[in-house]
Amino acid sequence: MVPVQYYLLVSAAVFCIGVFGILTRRNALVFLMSVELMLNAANINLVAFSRFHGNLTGQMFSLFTLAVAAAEVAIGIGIILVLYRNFADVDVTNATTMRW
Amino acid sequence: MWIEALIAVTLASAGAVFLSPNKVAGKIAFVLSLLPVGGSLWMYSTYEASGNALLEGSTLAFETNADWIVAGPYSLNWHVGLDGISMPLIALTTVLTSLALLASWTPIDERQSQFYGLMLFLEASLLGVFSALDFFVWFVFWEMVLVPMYVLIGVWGGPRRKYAAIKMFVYTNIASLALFIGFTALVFGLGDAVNTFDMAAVAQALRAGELGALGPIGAGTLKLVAFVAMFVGFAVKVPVVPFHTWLPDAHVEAPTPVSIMLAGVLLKMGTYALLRFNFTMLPDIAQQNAQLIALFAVISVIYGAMLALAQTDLKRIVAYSSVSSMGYVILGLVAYTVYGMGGATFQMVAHGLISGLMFMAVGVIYNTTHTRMVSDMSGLASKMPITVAVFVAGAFGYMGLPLMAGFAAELFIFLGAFGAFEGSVLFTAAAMFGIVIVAGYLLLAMQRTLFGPFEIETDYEVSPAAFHDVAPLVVLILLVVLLGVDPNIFFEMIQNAVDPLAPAAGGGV
Amino acid sequence: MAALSFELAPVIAALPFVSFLIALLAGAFAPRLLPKGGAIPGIAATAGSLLLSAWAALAVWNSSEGVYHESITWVAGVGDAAFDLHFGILLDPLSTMMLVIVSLVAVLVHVFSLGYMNDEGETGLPRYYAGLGLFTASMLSFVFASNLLMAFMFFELVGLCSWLLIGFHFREPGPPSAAKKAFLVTRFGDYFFLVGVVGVFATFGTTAFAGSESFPHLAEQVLAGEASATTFLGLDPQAWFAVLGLLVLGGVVGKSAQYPLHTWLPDAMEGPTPVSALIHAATMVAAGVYLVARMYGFYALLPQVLAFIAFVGGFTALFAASMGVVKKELKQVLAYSTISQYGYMMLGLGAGGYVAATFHLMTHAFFKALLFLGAGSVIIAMHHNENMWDMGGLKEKMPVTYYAFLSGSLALAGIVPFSGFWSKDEVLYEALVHGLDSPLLLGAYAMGLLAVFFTGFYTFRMVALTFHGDPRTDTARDPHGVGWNVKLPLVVLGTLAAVAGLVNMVPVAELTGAHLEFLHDWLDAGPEALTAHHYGDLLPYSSGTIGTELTTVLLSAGVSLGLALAGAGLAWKLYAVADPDEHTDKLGSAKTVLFNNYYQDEYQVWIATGLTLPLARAADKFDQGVIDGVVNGVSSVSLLSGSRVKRIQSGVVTNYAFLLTASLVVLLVAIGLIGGWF
Amino acid sequence: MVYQLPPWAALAPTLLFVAVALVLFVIDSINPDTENRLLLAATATAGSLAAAGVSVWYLLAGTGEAPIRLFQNTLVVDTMSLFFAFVFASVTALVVVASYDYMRDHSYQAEYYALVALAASGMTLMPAANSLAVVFISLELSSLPSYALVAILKRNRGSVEAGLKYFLIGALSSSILAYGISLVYAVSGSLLLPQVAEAASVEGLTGVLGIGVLMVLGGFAFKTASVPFHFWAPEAYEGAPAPVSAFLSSASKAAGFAVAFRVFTVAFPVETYVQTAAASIDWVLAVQILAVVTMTLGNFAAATQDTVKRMLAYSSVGHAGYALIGLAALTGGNDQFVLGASMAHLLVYGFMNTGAFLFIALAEYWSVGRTFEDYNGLATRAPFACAAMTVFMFSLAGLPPFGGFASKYLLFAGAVGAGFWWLAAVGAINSALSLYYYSRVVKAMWIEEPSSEFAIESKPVGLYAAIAAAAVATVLLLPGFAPVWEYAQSAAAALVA
Repeated sequence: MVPVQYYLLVSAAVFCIGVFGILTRRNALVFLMSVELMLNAANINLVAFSRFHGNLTGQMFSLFTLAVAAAEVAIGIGIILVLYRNFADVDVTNATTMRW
Repeated sequence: MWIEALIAVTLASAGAVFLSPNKVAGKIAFVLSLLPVGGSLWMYSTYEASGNALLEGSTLAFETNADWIVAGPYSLNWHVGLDGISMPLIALTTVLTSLALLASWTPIDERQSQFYGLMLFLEASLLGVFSALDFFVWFVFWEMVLVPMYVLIGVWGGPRRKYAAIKMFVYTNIASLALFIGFTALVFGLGDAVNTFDMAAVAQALRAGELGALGPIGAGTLKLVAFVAMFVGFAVKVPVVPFHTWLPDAHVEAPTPVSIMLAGVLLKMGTYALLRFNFTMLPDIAQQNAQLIALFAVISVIYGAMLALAQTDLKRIVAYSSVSSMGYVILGLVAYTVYGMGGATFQMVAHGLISGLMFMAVGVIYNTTHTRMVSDMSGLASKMPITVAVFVAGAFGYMGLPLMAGFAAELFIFLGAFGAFEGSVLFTAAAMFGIVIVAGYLLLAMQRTLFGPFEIETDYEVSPAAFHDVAPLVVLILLVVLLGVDPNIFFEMIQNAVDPLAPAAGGGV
Repeated sequence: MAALSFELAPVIAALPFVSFLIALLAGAFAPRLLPKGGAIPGIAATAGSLLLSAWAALAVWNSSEGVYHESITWVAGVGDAAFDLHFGILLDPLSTMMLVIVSLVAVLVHVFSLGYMNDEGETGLPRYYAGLGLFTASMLSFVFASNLLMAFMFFELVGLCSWLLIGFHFREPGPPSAAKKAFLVTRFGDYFFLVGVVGVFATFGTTAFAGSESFPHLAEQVLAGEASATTFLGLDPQAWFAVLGLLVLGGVVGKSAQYPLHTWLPDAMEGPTPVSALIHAATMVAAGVYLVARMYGFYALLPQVLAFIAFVGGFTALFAASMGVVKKELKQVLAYSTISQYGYMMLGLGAGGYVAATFHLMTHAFFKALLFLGAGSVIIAMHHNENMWDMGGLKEKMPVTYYAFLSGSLALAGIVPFSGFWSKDEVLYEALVHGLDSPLLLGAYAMGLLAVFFTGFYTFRMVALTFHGDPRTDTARDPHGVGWNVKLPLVVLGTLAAVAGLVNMVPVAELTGAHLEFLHDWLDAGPEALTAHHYGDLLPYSSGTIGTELTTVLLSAGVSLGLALAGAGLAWKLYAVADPDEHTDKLGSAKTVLFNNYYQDEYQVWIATGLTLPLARAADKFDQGVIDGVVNGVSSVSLLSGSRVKRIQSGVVTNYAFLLTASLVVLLVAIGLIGGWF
Repeated sequence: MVYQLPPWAALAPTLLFVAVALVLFVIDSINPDTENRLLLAATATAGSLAAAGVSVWYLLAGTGEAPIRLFQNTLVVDTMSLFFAFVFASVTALVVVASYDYMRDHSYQAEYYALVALAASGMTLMPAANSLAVVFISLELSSLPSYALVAILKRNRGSVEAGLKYFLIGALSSSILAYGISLVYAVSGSLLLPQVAEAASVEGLTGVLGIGVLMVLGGFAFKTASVPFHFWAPEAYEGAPAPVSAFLSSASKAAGFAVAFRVFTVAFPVETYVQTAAASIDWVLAVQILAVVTMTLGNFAAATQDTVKRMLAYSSVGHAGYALIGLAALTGGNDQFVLGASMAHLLVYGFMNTGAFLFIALAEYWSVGRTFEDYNGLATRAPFACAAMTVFMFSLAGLPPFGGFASKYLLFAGAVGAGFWWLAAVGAINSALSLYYYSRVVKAMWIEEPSSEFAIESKPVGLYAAIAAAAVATVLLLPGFAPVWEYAQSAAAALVA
């Protein structure tokens, strides 16, 4: 059996990759993907520790997380669409009309 | 219920004036303002109270104590009432407001209904400040004063009115926050001994030495820090040097009636609060640091007077002299003697009337000449004799001429302060030198502007002032003389109210 | 009836006050209804005061205790240690004498004003008579005040009235300035006085002049070890009382124009001449000396203070007299002579000559009022030209004025048998006999003696230049006539100036053994604690004599008379010629110094405008720059940092993500480290 | 009472909002091209008012005094949740009424109101959440419609940009929250808040738990627009339609605080987590840092803004800092006072801040312009609306006689009472600074001369009504502060006592 700490490390790694993606990529879609990675890092934890603690709460919650993530992507895509319509690009650093 | 009625009537009048047409707003406001005048005089005539409102064994006049906000561990009460300290100030407020309204007829020529409405609103707030006995209620009124003041200066003021208004607004607000933190720290430091913000309960518990630690701060430090916080908070309002710089700006830019209210009543809020809070609640700290506080007082007196001497704008002269005069009040308070503290309270009233008078007179001159610069005019006495006569009388009142209210007040303060604490003789003597400087700058200004051959730098026709401009001046000078000849009109009740404070000090005169 | 006359005592002061009110109110609302611009009510009131004062004096004389003392509580003190403040009336020989003098001079000045003001067509007469009324009322109240506080209060009101009247011609530049100076300089003195009053309260708990609870009495007991009093500044009672005495003396020096606070007085000549008469003879300037006499029981306990008083007095007498010798304006000469004469009174008081000083106060009131009114008469005649070098030969044109003026001049110069001789001689005598054991006092005496010569000189220089010789201008050749209302006061005062000295002819008394010291008796008639006799017991001086007492008296009188005659004679020789020269060049460099009044004005003006004003401006700069600068600086810094801090919001969303993540990591690490997670 | 409502009826405010959303969808489906704005707005208004009314009724009837636990204790209805339900419902009602005029030219009316209702339903769930799962889901339920609402002006670059930034930061924050929850779960083995509290005693995993707690804090910080998760706020509030800004900056923020209050007091109580844990997880210190930085940055940045709306956006950040005092001054002892004060402040803030943003909406409706200068002399044209705005500004600045005075000062008093006088002092300094920029608005409206000529062609009834209601509430909340304080205190007592 794989020790539970390993799952923690994996999820942390996935989470960090997601963060790294968010910080370095300017494409809105990649941004979305990175967020998905981070959410899934959470899911890894939830599922693993659900098993570890011997209750199903974590697994159940991970299902909710997946659903919420899907909804988030739906909204996200919608916003990216209007972003493209207004700024003719999906580069998130383009939209800087408001600052300071 | 009389205090509530007084405030409610004033507020209702404010509302009515807000809605009245501009043309008649001034007259309506003046007539309506006679209601609180009558009310306060009636209250004075039926006044029956003894002792200090915050200490044991007092009976208050017109007291109401009702729950306002009661939930959780602390309760806030609607607690109002008058003792010998607040009664004179209530009377001062109503009378001075009425006269200030009368003095507004000439200079205020736009948006009158708003102006007069705000003035009455200001009056209501001031009445609240002087009658509230629960800290939170008091603080509501205390801060409420700022709102109309800001607008009054900002809208109807002089060329730099926006700067002056915002400076006054922010500066005094910071001060309020400081005192708020200081006071609440004390209340919470009292722990379970007091579960209310009632000033009397807090004062009695503090004097009984029930203050405990608050978090990591021990009782001793807490006392000192709270004292300093509150002192600074009130010192800005008074104002005590070096927290005074908002005042001249505010005065110079404010329209005459607002200056009258500012100097006449608003500054007294600071000294009144000092008396009620710092000096009543933490007498031990005040007495341990008497020399330091007295030093502030002396610096205010002398430095303020020196600044007044350097000014060339009549209004600025009077403004700085207010700083000087309020220094005496601090000196009187720190004396912890009946004469000292009573004199300080009396000085609040006296200075309220006299400085109101001076600002009013300067205003009348300004209305006619459209300048306030000393160098721009001379010999006004030949053109507007009555105004000048009252100006002269007021100026001598300011210099502390006997048989006028200012002399009585200053004399009481000096009598009370002399020998009241270690080193007080020198402090008192130093502060008294203010009476020479004040004579210097007022006489100098009068000589240059009022006397000599008539000359003026502006193109306006200089003519005697209208009746409604002169009448309030005459009323004020009569009041000043009346109080000077018979200070007992107020002094007796003041003494009665400050007497319980004085023995805490022991010795003194 | 005695009781009634005492009961009416407040009316003495109330009458002129009523005339003030009448003049003020009628002048403001119905000037036409005011007879003679307020002169008639004023005359009536002051005449009434005079009668009542005389009646009160008689009553005091006849009363068994020789005193009337009543007071009301002005403000009652609350608390254990507190004291009451009183208004009260103290009628004793000293105060009633002074009441009579003041009200008499006031009546005469009012009458004279009819000629000087009304007839000359002055405007603002109601204001003038209102001022006179208030002036008289304040002075009378001051005189009969029963305690130091009340005295101070009316002392101040006297100052106010002097300001009002000196600055009467407010449309011209000079008078308002002079008025300001007068008030300011005396205020400076009054500052010390007020500190003294407060100090007396703090020390004794009372400021009453008379009675067993009076402060002189308490002080006496304390010094005798029979009682204790609070003292301050760590001083023993003797020293602390001396401090108090000196503090009160500050007010005296200011009001009585003693060195160095004398500078206001010559300037005060800007006021109308009758006002000058009132100020110099009976009211303001007299107030200072009177105050010392009033509380002499206190000063008598304090040898150092007495010596100081004597020295200041002697010095002032000489100092002022020396300046008088070169003045060109008639009133200026009189002004310096006033300063000088009050110096004598101070010398007398300081030297233990209570009666002598009071005597001189009285005679001086008469002859100085006379001289001023005479000068006023001359000024009317000269169409308000005051320069003596423009006069000359007026003797023939205005004989009444001349003889009256001459009477006053002889008195001033101290020529026997005019009043001034007797009183001044007594002052000098007291200084001499007490000074024989005290070098300091002897020095003061020497200065006073020397001043006699100058006095004689400037007095007769003045008389000669004004009335003798040839008229030097057209105005002098054809002077304006004066009416009865000018002459009547001159006649009355001229008589008094000549004969008033007869009430206390000490040398004659010594010489003949006849009892001629009426004033001395009078001042000994009151209650024990207020008598000259009692003061004499208290005084620290011992008397010395040169030879016998008689020879001392004669020597003293002879020397001073001789000096006076010498001075007068020299002046007469130099100036009583048809076409006199100035002769001032003979003084050499001293001339400039004298013309500039020893630069006293200069340095005092420098203190005011060269030191205080720049200091005030520097304070203002400091206030605007530093204190207000800090206030404004705080706001600027806040706003600046606000505009800086908002730059963090760059508008680029990935930056936000970075900052967010980074901050979270920092927070995690910080809290983790503090919490010890790792 | 004869008839006892079933326990689920305790969720009535939430259910009402859900129902409103569904009804609006139904109306929209029946007639997709309806021009009947009134019907839509009225439906939404009625629903919100009903929700507010029900909350008040429950509060008065004492429904929440004994907490009603639903769905195996994952939802709990107590005074606190009802208190906040009232806040959200009343803000929603104001926003909806105002939107009737503001959104008059918009083509997706029904969707707009439905989104508002859905977001509101999510918010009303948030304070009731008693499980970290419900916390996450209700938070997302309120966030997701909000993203859409901010970007609803599809052709407006500002709106879209605002939506994008809001969404991106929101997505990042929600994943941080989710990860934090997963870490907390990893240690505690439960998502129910009371059980999470026991995780503090687990040895050896303090680091994991601590990181989880702080990440959860981060998730809430996003919702409350606290530094450093505030970056979306200035842009989102500025770019969004003003009523939406009002909605977000008042209700959404309050929701974030509500959930934070419950989670941090119930799941991570100070006594066990901060004071007696094996290794301390000092989230109170973290909140204190956040509070100080938030109020300072918010106020300082607001002080130098040029546009009124952005100034309000930053001021909203600053107010988040004040409200954080409620958490930052927790000591594990007598916390009811300060926590209740924070809640009361959020309620008052709901009215005054909504009112202020609605005034911006009115100005945008009139096309007045965005900067302070554009507001010059506005009072001469629209004195009533400007008077209301003055009330909001002074109330936000904490001046009497307005509700903001009482709540703000009691909040400071609470901080002092907890021994954190320096927190109150920092608040005081910021408060004074805020007076400066709030009064700039007042100055522009009342003191300055009008700089440009513009005519006000109409006075929109809906906006005026909403503003008037908010202003009246703001004024009355000072004399009538007693019930607010009372319920806020008992709400706080439900958590900490």
